[in-house]
Amino acid sequence: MSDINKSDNGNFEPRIVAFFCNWCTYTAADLAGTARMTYAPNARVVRVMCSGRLDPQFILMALREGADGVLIGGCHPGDCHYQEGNYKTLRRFTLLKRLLLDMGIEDKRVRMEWIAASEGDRVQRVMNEMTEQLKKLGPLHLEPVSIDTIHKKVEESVAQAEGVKI
Amino acid sequence: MPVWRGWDKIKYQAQLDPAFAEEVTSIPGGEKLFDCIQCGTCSGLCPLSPYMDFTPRKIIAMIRAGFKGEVLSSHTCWLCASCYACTVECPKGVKITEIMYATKRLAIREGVSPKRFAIPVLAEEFFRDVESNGRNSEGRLIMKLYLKTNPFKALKQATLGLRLWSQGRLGIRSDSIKRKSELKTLLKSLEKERMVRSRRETAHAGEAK
Amino acid sequence: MNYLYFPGCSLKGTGRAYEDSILSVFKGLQLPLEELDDWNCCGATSYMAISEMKAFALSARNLALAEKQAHSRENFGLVTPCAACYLVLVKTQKYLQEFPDIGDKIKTALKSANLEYGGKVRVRHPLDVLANDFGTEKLASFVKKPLKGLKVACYYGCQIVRPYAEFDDQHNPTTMNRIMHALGARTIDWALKTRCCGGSLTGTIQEVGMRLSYILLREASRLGADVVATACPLCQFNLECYQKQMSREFEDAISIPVVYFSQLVGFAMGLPAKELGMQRLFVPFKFNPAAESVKGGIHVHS
Amino acid sequence: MSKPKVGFYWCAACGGCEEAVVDLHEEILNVVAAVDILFWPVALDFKREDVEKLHERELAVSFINGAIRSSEQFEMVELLRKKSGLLIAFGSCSHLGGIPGLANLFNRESILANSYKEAFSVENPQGFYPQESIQVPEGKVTLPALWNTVKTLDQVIDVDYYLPGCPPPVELIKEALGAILAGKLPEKGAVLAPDKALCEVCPRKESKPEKPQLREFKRPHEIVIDTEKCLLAQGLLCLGSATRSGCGSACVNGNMPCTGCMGPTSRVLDYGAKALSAIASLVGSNDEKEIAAILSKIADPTGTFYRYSLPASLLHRAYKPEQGGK
Amino acid sequence: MSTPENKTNGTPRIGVYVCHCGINIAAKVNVAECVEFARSLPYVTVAREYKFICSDPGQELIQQDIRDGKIDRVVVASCSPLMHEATFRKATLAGGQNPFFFQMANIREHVSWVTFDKEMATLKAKALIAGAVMRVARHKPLEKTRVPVNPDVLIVGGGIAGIHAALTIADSGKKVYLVEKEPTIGGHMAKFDKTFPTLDCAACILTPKMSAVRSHPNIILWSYSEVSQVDGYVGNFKVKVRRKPRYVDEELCVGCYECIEKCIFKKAKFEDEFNIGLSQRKPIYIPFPQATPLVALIDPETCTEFRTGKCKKTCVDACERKAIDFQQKEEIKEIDVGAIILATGFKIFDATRIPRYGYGKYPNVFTSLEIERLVNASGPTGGEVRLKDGGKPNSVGIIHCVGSRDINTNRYCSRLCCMASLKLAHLIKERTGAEVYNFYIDIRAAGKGYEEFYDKLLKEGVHFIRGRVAEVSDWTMTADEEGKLVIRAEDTLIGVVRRIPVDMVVLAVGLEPSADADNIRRMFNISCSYEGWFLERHPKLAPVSTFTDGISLAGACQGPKDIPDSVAQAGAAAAEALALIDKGFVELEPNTAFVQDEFCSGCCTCVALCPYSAISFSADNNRASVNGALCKGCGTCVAACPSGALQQNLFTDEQIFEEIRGVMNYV
Repeated sequence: MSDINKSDNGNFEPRIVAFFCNWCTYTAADLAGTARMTYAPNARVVRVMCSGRLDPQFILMALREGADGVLIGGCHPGDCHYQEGNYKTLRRFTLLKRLLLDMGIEDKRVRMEWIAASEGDRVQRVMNEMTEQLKKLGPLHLEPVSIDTIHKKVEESVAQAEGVKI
Repeated sequence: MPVWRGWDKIKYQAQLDPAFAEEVTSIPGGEKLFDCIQCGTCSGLCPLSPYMDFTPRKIIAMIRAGFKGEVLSSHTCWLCASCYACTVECPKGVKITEIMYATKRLAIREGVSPKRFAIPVLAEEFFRDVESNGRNSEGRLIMKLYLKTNPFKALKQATLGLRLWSQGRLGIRSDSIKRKSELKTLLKSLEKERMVRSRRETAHAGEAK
Repeated sequence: MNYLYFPGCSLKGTGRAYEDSILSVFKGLQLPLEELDDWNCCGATSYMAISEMKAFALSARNLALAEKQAHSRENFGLVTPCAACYLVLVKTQKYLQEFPDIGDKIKTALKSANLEYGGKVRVRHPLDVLANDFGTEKLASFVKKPLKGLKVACYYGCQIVRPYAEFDDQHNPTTMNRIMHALGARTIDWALKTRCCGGSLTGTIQEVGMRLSYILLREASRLGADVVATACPLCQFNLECYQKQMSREFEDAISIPVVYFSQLVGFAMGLPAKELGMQRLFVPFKFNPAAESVKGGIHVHS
Repeated sequence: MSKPKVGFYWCAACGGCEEAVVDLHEEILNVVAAVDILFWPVALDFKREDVEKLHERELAVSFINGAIRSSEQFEMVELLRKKSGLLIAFGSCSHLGGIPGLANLFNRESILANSYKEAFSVENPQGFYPQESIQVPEGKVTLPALWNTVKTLDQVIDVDYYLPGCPPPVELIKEALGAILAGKLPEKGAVLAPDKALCEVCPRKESKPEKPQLREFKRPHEIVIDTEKCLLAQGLLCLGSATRSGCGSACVNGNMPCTGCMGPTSRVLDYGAKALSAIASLVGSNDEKEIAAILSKIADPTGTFYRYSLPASLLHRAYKPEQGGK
Repeated sequence: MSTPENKTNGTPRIGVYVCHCGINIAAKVNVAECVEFARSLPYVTVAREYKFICSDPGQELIQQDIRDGKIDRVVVASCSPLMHEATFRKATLAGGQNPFFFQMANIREHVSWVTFDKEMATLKAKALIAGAVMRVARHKPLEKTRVPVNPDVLIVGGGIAGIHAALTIADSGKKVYLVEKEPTIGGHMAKFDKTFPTLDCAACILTPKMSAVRSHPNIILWSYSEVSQVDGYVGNFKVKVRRKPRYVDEELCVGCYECIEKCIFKKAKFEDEFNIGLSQRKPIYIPFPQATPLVALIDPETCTEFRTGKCKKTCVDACERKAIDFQQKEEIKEIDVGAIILATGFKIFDATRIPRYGYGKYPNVFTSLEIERLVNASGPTGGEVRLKDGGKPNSVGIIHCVGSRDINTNRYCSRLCCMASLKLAHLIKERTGAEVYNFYIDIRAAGKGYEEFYDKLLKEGVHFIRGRVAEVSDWTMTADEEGKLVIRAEDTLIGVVRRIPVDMVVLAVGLEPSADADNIRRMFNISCSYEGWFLERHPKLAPVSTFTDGISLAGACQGPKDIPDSVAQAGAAAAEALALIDKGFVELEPNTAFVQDEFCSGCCTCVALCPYSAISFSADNNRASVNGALCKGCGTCVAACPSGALQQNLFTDEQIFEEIRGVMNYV
């Protein structure tokens, strides 16, 4: 991982994984490009045909792989290219949001936005806004799961525990 | 003026202040200055534009072009009665009334508001009255105003004043609030802030030049 | 609904009759008004011209005091009859929300004076309260002396409808008309009901300010109005008190009573003239229902 | 030829897995006949030093149940890994973290504080805390360190196979033992259970609606549960559709919804996320507020969907700043 | 289809091609650095940069690498896949590899065009490239399926655009269904008198086309009808059309007016919609003399028989052909078509939304469309421009940009009002000799012959005042203003406020999306712009296509357009439909969902989620299965499948996981 992205000093550049639906939000992002609207370069877009394809596992995977935030972009309610995919995303997202809060992932780290194909400016605004918010929140350092990488950490924690004497 | 003095009227770019527009756009409400398409809706609606030396539309154009001196010494902003007719109808969302307020404040800050022109005087008197008492008393205010600008007018207005007073509509006694110190602390705390900010602004403006 | 009352400086001075009539009418309608304790100047027009931030601070102090005084009362409004005060209070609320920078600064300033504002105050104009909370139907039931035949020019002025007010249409406000209809009066349909009266210019550049007022009176009278009803102390002052001077300036002099809308409400409710500050008027308002006005007028609707 | 040697070990777990071995009943005699149980602290008095004395890979197979939560457990499983040919995670806790894994919603400090100070039943006026080492006249005494988080077995050592379940069903244990003895094991890393979800074998599958729509969620104590009908269709949060089969449908047969102890199928990385996705997708509304209202009836989504698998989940634990996260 | 077999064996060998796109990408993204980076990624065996990869030599580069056996999968980092994915898939195929062993990284629209900082742009480009590489390594060979195209075309909307498209397609021998919601075709153009800038008569050029539609053997004209349901997909749409009852049999009626003459209402007294309320009609009526079809209809709202059931029904007796049928019912027609053209037009801006212009308050304030009817020789006044009281105006003010270029109403320029205003100014001056004042912000006369028309008006003595009108009112300041409408505006060129008294005010109202545009777009599943105009696939390169294959746009439903532009676009839409039909088949994207039987537990979670009923459950084998022809590839079911048994081609869990890992792990 590059240090440009993950430093804890003031230059912290958050990394965002953005899942955009092909028909509305991805197109809107293309439109923002055609209109040369510059915005924060922190999101990497993963295209899916419909936001309905979004398995909550993808969101967790993105966080696990080092994303500081996840952005989900879909068509406005009622405008889904596949009729109702975005509603299903909404259903999952509603429940997932509660789970994420339980797990200590702040509200603003995982965001869902309805952005229509014509709303290039909204892509720009949301990207900038989210980057700003994540800069304020700071990096999301998920602890590595496997023992190989955390062996040292375990030792530290033991040492630390020894320090906690009453 | 002799015809051949026409060259005087040329405005040289060097005489303009390119930072002026930015100064105005940075105030809350001034953001949309550059959206103006010079349609004139503001001036057409403004009940006071006929009396202004430059119409509001023209002022916007002048701010954008950097006619700082002309704008700040113009009477236009002091004639604005803040009726907001321009602001609500502007097709581009320019908050003209707020820009007028901003030019008033800049003119006072730069000390270029028209001399012996009653309105800035009224504003300053009003400001002082409120600063010290928390309220203003219209009677005292008007009296002071006339004394400062046109004492003769004060005499002319005496009949009106007397009549108001006789009908219980003019208090000369100064009215004030109870917890003046609370108000003073409140306003003082903003002054510190303002001084820091204006220093920063001056420094910034220096850089720009 | 509970109401606090923010008079502002003018209602204690030139606008005394406004205060008289508002208090009497609200009392008569069993809507108790409780004056905001230790209120200060709202920071209106002139003040705004010197320091916007301080103007916001002044307003914010009033809002903070109101919130404190209304403590534990769920649903309350700060009734603000003066148009300038109304505008500044509402503007302050909007700016505190819209510009976090300003919001933070004011918050800190309030804190330094041990004050706090949580954004819960609803600033209300008495027109709004009467037409929307109380309702014109209910108001009609309080009318004892209907203003039948009276033709009123409802003059809203600028600052209660523009640019922040939400209780009425910015382009074509109707609350005062509806109130007048509830009183049994007729209203003229005129294009100038929200055009500026000249504001404080009448005091500073009188030639200009007075002309603006004159245009309004001339049009009201051309359309056959018997009386001009206002909702702002400055409008009333400008339109009424300079009529004599106008007669010296302009050929077609006009003499027409200019009252506060609340005075007409009180009048129709049968409240004593003195309690409505009628004696404070320069151009006396007289109305005899028997002598129905038949003056011409094109755009009249009932 | 001597019989293969077998070890059993117990980490952070309730003991139910040990019971499961005993649940083999008379079959255990066959097991004993086929293997030598060399190490089984819960039943036989063996010491750590006995294990240390073994050659590398001397144990043919070790069954380890329980999650890993302390330095001692870690040392023991590391040791057993060295001494074992095959190492099998036995039961939900070692497989996915299990119920003890829910402790990952908190950190060590808050757990200790709760157990020794704050809990209603604690009487500890002097504020004694467990110490990891203490000087007594006889010398320095040490205790294992409690880790900040619960780990699954494969997060700390290499695991060859998994026997899922809370506890693993006897049938699966028998099959696994059979396969080991016969040397007919699948690819390394496999879960020794069928790879289809429980709905496949659900006795109530006939009554599952073809287009399920969930309008209301209920908890088992709130309704009289129909013994025949699909539990999900009754509004109960049955996770059978997301959970590996092989358990013999014990819960469903007992008129209780599946809670997911067998964990996900092989194609799912994060059990909770996938189960949540399936359940939430079926909410029968498109209105934002109504969706939230319906889903609000799921009292504790994290505890429900990650009941057995929080440490194995992609997020692995809660990251609340006050709990030492981030 | 000649898709080659999967020619990969073992580890993928990926070629990465980073495009400069001239300077479009190269100016912001350090291409060389990206190539270097790509080389370091797993499976990458070739990494190259090129000026324009979409060019022939660029594509050849890829094909040659495949042919040389250096690579078996392709990543192109260039523009949006919506732009060139098809191009590069073809190139991959031409090189001899399965076209779906291809993935695109969008480093132009999503990176170089939107990023300020070069270093950050390069970093983001690298991340996207890594994502594409990791993903393509997991791609599987796929095949597109071919479906035949139904050769019939549906055109919705019978204005000039719909008419022109219908005739073009019908002339080529294809069958066209033309559906119009009004009782007659002709749209707005039928209401105009003259057209700018040539001033030729609208009726003279439109009516022949209307009759051509009526008599064309290949056109089925359903007026007074609306589309009520659309299903299916490109080449195979199933459409339901609701035919509203006219209460007059269309086959029998000959448009003789006898019934109308004999209606019990001797005088016309109901608002005439066609004349925008400027005249009256009877309950049984024909909208206007050239109406097509020329068939009477009854308005049940005003007809005595419908209101009371006690009418003498004089109309029935009057009709020799017995065409009147009070029992007529609404009819639903079901049709199959291969392509659809939407030409649903616009509506004019509601001028009452700007109260200060006095529309609806002062009787002599008109909209430009009302004036179109007044100057029309067959209009309510026979072409005479009259005030409401019948008088002739001596002065007329035309206000431009009403409901356009204004954040309080519509931000966009309505594009044709300038020219329409000039035309009306000319006609009013010609008919009345009045002084005509145009109040404008800018005169937009960008069209063939338009500027010349403006010149002509200037010479004719029409006044032009540059200033947006502040208000139209009846309060007066001087004697000559008495009884007039006073227009107040700043003359911005002179810098003073002017008050100009006039007898008549014309509001050049802007265009807005038609009232039912939102329903239509939902029904046809197309997008619309912020303002509600139907969204084209690409503003420059696909201006008549939509994001839904098989549906094209014509005329002002896509944005304000004048007649020549509408007709041109209608022609383009017709060509697009014809191209599709002539090809005869469509290839469907293979991104459908599929069930892995060996893992499906028959839980049925997926079945409820499919909006197209493409998933069915069979109790026999306790499995769900996906019908590939019905599946449109949204993947909603896949995301919900609790046991991971469902997957989506091109979007498998594994592919997406890898893409996430790719974009996160390498930079």
